[in-house]
Amino acid sequence: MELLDSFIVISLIKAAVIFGVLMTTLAYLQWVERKVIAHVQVRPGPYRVGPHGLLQPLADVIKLITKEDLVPPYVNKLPYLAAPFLAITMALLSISVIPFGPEITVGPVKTFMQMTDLNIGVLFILAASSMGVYGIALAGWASNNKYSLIGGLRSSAQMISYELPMSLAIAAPLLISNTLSLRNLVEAQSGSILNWNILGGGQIVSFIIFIIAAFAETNRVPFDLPEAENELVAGFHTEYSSMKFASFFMAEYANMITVSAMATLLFLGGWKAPWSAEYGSSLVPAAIFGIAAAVLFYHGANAHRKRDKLTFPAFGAIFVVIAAIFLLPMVQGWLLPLFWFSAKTGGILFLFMWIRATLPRFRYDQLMGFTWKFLFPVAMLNLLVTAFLVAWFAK
Amino acid sequence: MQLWLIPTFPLAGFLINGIFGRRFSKSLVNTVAIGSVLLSFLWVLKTVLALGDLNTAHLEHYFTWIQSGVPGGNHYINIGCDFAIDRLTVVMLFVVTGIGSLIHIYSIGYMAHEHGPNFGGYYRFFAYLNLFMFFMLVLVLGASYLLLFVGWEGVGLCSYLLIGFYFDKKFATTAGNKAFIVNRIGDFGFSLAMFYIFINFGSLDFDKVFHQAASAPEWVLTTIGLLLMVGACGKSAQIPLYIWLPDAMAGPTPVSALIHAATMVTAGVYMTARSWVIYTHAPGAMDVIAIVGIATAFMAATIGLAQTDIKKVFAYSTVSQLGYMFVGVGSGAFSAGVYHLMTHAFFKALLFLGAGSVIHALSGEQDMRNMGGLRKKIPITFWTMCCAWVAISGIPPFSGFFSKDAILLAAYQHSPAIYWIGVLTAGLTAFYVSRAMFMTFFGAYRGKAHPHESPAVMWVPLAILAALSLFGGMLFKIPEFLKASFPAEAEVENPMLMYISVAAGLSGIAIAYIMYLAKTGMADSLARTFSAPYRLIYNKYFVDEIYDATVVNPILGGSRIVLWKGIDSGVIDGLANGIASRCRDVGGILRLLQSGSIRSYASWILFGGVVLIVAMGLFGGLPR
Amino acid sequence: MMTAVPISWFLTLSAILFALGVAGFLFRRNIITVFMSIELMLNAVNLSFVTFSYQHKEVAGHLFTFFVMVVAAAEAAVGLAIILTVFKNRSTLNIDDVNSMKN
Amino acid sequence: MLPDNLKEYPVAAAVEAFDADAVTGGKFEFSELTLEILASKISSVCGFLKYDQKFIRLSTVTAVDRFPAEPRFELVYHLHSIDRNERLRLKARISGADPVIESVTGVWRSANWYEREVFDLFGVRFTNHPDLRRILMPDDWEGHPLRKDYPITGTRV
Amino acid sequence: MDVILFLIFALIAVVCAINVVVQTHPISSALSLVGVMGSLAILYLLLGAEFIAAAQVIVYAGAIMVLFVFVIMLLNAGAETKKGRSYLIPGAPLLVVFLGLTAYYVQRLFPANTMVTFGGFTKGGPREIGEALFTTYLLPFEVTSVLILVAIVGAIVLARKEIE
Amino acid sequence: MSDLGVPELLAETEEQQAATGGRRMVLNMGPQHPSTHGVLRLLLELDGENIASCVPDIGFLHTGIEKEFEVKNYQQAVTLTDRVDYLAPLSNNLGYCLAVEKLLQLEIPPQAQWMRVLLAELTRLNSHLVWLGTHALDIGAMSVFLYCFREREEILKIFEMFSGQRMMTSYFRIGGLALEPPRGWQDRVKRFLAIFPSRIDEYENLLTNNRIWLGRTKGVGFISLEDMLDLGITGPMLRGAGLKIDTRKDAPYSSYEKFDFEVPTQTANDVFARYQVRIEEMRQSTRIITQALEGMPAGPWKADAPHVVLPDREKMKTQMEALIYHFKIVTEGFRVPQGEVFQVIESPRGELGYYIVSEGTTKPYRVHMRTPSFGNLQAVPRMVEGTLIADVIAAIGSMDFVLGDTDR
Repeated sequence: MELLDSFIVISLIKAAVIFGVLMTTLAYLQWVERKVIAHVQVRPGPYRVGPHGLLQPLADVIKLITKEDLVPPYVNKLPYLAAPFLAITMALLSISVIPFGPEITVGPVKTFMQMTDLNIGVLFILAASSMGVYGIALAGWASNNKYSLIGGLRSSAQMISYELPMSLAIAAPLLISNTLSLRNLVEAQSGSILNWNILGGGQIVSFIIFIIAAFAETNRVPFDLPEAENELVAGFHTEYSSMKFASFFMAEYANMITVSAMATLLFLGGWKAPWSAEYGSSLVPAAIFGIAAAVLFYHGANAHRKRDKLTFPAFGAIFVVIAAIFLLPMVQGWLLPLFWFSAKTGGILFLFMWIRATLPRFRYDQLMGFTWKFLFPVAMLNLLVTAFLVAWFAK
Repeated sequence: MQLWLIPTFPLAGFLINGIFGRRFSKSLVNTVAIGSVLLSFLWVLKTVLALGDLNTAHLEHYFTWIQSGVPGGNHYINIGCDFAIDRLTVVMLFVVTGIGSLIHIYSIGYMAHEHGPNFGGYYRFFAYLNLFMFFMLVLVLGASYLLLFVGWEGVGLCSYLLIGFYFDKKFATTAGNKAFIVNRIGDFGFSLAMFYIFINFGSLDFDKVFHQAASAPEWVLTTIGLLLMVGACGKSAQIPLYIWLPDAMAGPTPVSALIHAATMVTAGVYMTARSWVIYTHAPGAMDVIAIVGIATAFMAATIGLAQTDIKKVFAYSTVSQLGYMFVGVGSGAFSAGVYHLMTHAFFKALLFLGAGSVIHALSGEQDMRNMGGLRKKIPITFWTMCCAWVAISGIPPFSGFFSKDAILLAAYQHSPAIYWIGVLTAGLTAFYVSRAMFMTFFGAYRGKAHPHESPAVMWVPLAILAALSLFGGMLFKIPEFLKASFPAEAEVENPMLMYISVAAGLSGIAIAYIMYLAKTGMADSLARTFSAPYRLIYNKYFVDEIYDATVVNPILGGSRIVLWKGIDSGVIDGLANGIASRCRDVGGILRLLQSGSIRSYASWILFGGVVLIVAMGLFGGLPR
Repeated sequence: MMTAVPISWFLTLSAILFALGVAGFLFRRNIITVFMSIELMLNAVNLSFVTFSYQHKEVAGHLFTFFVMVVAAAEAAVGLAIILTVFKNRSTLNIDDVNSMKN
Repeated sequence: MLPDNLKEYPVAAAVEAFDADAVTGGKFEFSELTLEILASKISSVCGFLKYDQKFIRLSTVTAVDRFPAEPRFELVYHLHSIDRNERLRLKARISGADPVIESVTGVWRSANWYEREVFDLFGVRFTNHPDLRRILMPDDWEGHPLRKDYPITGTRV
Repeated sequence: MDVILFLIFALIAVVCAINVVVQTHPISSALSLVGVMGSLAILYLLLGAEFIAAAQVIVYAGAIMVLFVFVIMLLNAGAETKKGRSYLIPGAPLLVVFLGLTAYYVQRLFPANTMVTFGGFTKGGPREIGEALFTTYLLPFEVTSVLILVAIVGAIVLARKEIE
Repeated sequence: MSDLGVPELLAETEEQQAATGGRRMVLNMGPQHPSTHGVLRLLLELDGENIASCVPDIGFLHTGIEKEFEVKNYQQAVTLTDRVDYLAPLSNNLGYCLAVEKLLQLEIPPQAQWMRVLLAELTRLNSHLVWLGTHALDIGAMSVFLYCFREREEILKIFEMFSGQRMMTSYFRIGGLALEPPRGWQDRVKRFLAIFPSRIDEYENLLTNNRIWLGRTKGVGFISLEDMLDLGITGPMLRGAGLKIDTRKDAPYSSYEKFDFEVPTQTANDVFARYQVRIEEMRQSTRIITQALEGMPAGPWKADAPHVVLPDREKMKTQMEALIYHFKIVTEGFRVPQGEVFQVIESPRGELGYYIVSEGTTKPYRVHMRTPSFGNLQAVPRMVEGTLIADVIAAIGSMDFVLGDTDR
């Protein structure tokens, strides 16, 4: 019973930590996206609330919470209310099996940096994401609004269609690593960057297919048809406001994080450093923060604005401390994997934002044609070739 | 040793070209097609070098193909996908892949202007050729009759496809159908033979069958041998099933060279040679083969005398030479038959390709009466064809001489009568080939088109084949090489017979020279003098017409009157209609149950389910 | 405290679900609902398969379940296409209105 | 009756030749040609001008209210010939008591909205118009704003 | 623990299944059916059928039912009308008899001593299923794939806009 | 403008509904919709995502400008023209002024004419930039929108420098310009010209070869040239259909004949062709502006017509005569001789015509504006019926209408 207790306690602690971090990340991901897109479009982006708009997410949260929670007449109440809940639940559910790092020891406890390690983790994520479509479809239908309905229809067709190439793309690295557990998947890729599935496994094609399908699954540009504001006003969430709207919003970003983490785990070696520590990969984060600190100090010394004289060196000092922490051997064991995991996931998230700032939107028929006529056959072929090669080398 | 790679290369080529060829450029199609065949050839080379002397067969098992029954049981079938390689196979492999490669290369030039119907002709042609190579290699490599049969049917299919390559032309599709249907008759015999083999020996694997064959009763082996021969006759165009081969010339010339001269048609010879254990224990079957062979050889040679279409001449020549091979295997000289198979592949492929080159040069003209004097205009073609000419005429020391001599020698041992007909046929062969050469290359040009020499991709294969025709017989002494495969053969020497056959060949050439070059009017006057025999052979002994009158029309008429009008309409339809109307009456009553509503059906089903459970509870084994 | 479930409970549950599926089939008029009742029956049967699989410690039952799923997917695709066509031609989803088999 | 000074313009002459009764006047000012057409003949003249004289485009249709003079409304058509790079103005006068004129939508489909606008703002009715509804003002609006007797300040909605 | 889990999810399944039958609007029925499937997936896990549980959610709940919901939304189907005859009179008694008989025989055939415990059967993972599928059941597997292909073609033909 | 209900035109009979399987759905796109660029309302009848029929509904921005003209004197009325097409105000100024000047038979000095050309072309750039940005935004490319507005900002700053106003400049007046061109304007324009061509390349980099952009625009919004002419479409849309028609070339005004520029055309007659035409028009406008800047003649910037044009401030204070003219013009306006004119110019959207009837008073008797947006918009149903919802967005985006210009 003691074991059980400690298991439950540890799980609860982990859940709390992950939930807290995740919610903050979701909020700040929004800020980052606005900043990234703004800079792509040569404008400053959020700037007023806090330094560089850093408190903007907080303001948004307060705004969304305190907004009037409007339920239009004529909606189908139960599904209308259930839809956002469903969407956010399914989005958050899959995060519970995603590992962020290796096994670590915190005080007397040894535990995994993961909520729970399912040996069918990949299937679990697929299952959770396949349920996510209900949230959107129901929202579209229950709103009793034509734009919403079209958005809901579009999204259900789109998500079913893109799930196929996505699953096929996922299957290829699974074949190589010969496991369905995400943790083992990462372990199978340990070593250097050459052991990652994307390079060592030759899965660059699946990676690209996965990313494309992931864009579609998360309804992001150029596949954001269900919420294409220029055609469908706001698609399935036209009639939602306040926290219900925020739920959809958070679900979208949570899904983004999930698929980015999935891509990292499946193809990019998870929390493994791109080269081994003996060649100095453990120094990289410290170096990055160190350089950032140096730049800040320099600009602080040659400040254009008065307040920069203070703020830049202050942030520089913080960075120096962070760099120093990364050099501490006692925390390196869990901090470094976390760094690499976040770096890779962040890179893919940046890709999401970059694409959003750059590409126009597909048309509905083109979108369906793209997956059925191009993506699906290619994914199929890739899987076949991979299976063949795996069988060949296994012999 | 990865034997499976040998046929897989052409298969891959076929798939790539067949699926994507429409979007490929011609050069890409070429690369895929020829590359795959060349790879196959190289792999054969590598395999042979790696396998050493091959005195015993090397067998590879890949997977179980068909399995039925209980192991050890009465009707247990276990047919594997096995490939085997022995010396006989090696010869065939080299012939198929080597000549196949050359003809592929040649086809680039020959088909260069080809669009084919619907502009898909080019890639389609090469895809078919590759598919043919695949099946031919399966045929050769297969280690059981069934696998051989797969290849056998496959090449038949490709032959059909390629004969009907210009499918927008009626005669091409008709010729394709003819080839296919006539071959069915042979395949029927082959199938029966396989059933019979299986019943008697319980297996179709060569080694198992041959192992048991020695101890089998003779009449069984004779039956098997004769049935196999029917199959071989179909494929190798022997009397009475040869009629499809001349028509098969409707396909593009490289096809004629590859399939209908060098490789596919020799499959029957190969199969017979492969089954030598059976035949050596069934002398009666061998006799029949020898007689069929010599009859075919002679008859085809006579028909060849009077043909004017250059490809037809060579087509009948092929039939005739195949007859020779049959004489060889029928006389117990299997190695001689295979020997002739190989040399024939060299010079007949060369003759066809040369003819193709001539046709190409004359922009499609095939009638020899519209040729002549091409010696100066297309010298390379001329000189290469000369090599084939001397080879087929049996002039020593060129390739045809050796193999033909070996056959005739064996025939003499077997029966002198066959020998003498064979010699006469050799003379006729020399005559008609010479005639073709003279009419084509000598004298004055009689045509309208402007001849032009073929490109290098066409004449380089010709040159290689020419070299092989000249020296192939000396270089590759097949009988010695195959000694291990056919231990039962006796060795004979008889220089006298050799001189006679050489003399026959030379005299054939001489007569042709006189008739077609020295005294040009003589041929026509002879034809007029002997108009009845001439008409007979000019019209190919009216064989097609006889078949029409005796077989085709009675079947058609009988089917129409008896089967269709009588049985089908009267008895069967009447029966069916009667039953149907009774059913309707009964159904009328039952229809009351059919409300047309799905849910009522479901209620009935549920009712039935409940009744079933109750019944099982009362009378079945369910516990109370 | 009982920690294990009698296997018959699973089978009984399966029977109940199956009966409910039949009930849906019989008592509902909307083609789509009827169709969904069929799916419910299939699910009930699947549960029995998996239970039997557990009882015999054999994986075969899982495979049957798997095949049922695949067939259900195919059936759903074709069935829904038929429903679409029916609706297009008759603009009704009432199963009793679709009775051209009658007469 | 075409004024004599306009005879030298081929278009004017052609219209005169097509239907002498249709032309009731005309002028040439600011290098712009104006022909006055009998209201009842407007459609046929327009058809002639489009198909025979290559005035393929109808640039605009509008009206001028000459209140209180009578005939009160002048319908103004601006035609454009791309081939000849030439423009032409047609005018037709109709009375204020019963402002009806035949629609030219049969000739140029583009006349549809222009005539609806004239109907909306002037109250001129067009016969044979496929869809004569108000276009700019709300459907239940009373009065026609561009008439001279409509107050400039409008009415309170 | 297992009993509690079983009871909870069996209850959910039954309630949802009843809901499937009694709801008049198809979309409510569909959602209830999803609920049944979800709880069945949990029960599968209890029975050691990991792969089937995942497939249940992915294929059944995630694909087939989405298709249903999609079609319902596409047709904008409303609540059903009370038209045509009711099958309550022949159906309901039959059903009760059916259910009673089945339950009775199940109880008789499977005495209470065969128990299910979580972890009592561990061969239901993807690896085992895959091995069985690609060896013993290869032929049925291939046949089903052909069936799927046929279904795809059929669905496309049926759903085409204009049928010439 | 109709009530927001479904007009009878769409209310089909029972049989028709049954024939389509009752699957048709009426979608009210607008008047408040992100992609209708203001207050256009499209009634779409949908079969799935296909447009079965489309009925545009306008009038939501009707302000009665034509009526207002009749109570303003001629010079005052210039300010009204700004408000018609708020994306190309100077084009409207120009059309109106040219019409009145034609009635007055006023000779405009060369500098004013060239300055008008320069500013009119800047207006064209301004308008096309807004079009490109919003059009790209409709199709989902959001960055282009902001890039375009960055350049538009420069143009607006130039306008502000000239007139003190960013949008409603009213800078062209009857008889010339409102104010003397400011000092240093050349540098400003030069700076703009230096960067602008590379910016056009930048837009093209983002769009022209983008597969998605091509997929969304190629073959979309097709309407045959015959239909276009019949439905009264003008401007870049006609040029996208291969017809080389441009009033600046066909009937040059304000000395356009002295400028060297091409009239770009495309033949594909789809959204992409219109895009290409407008992009090329931007380059050509840049060319014209460069020529105007380099060849700007010296001399007066308003006509020598004391009874029409206000005198200089300085003169007014020193010369009695000027003071009297000033007084008369300001209090009463100037009289315009009786007559009627129809002045056509090439606005960024197409043919812009001012029909002015004068009765010899100081106020116009009737002003009618033949606005391009109104003419073009009639073709919307023809263009979108049978396509997809997303194509409607692309198609109406390619028309580049302004609702102020439509409803007046």
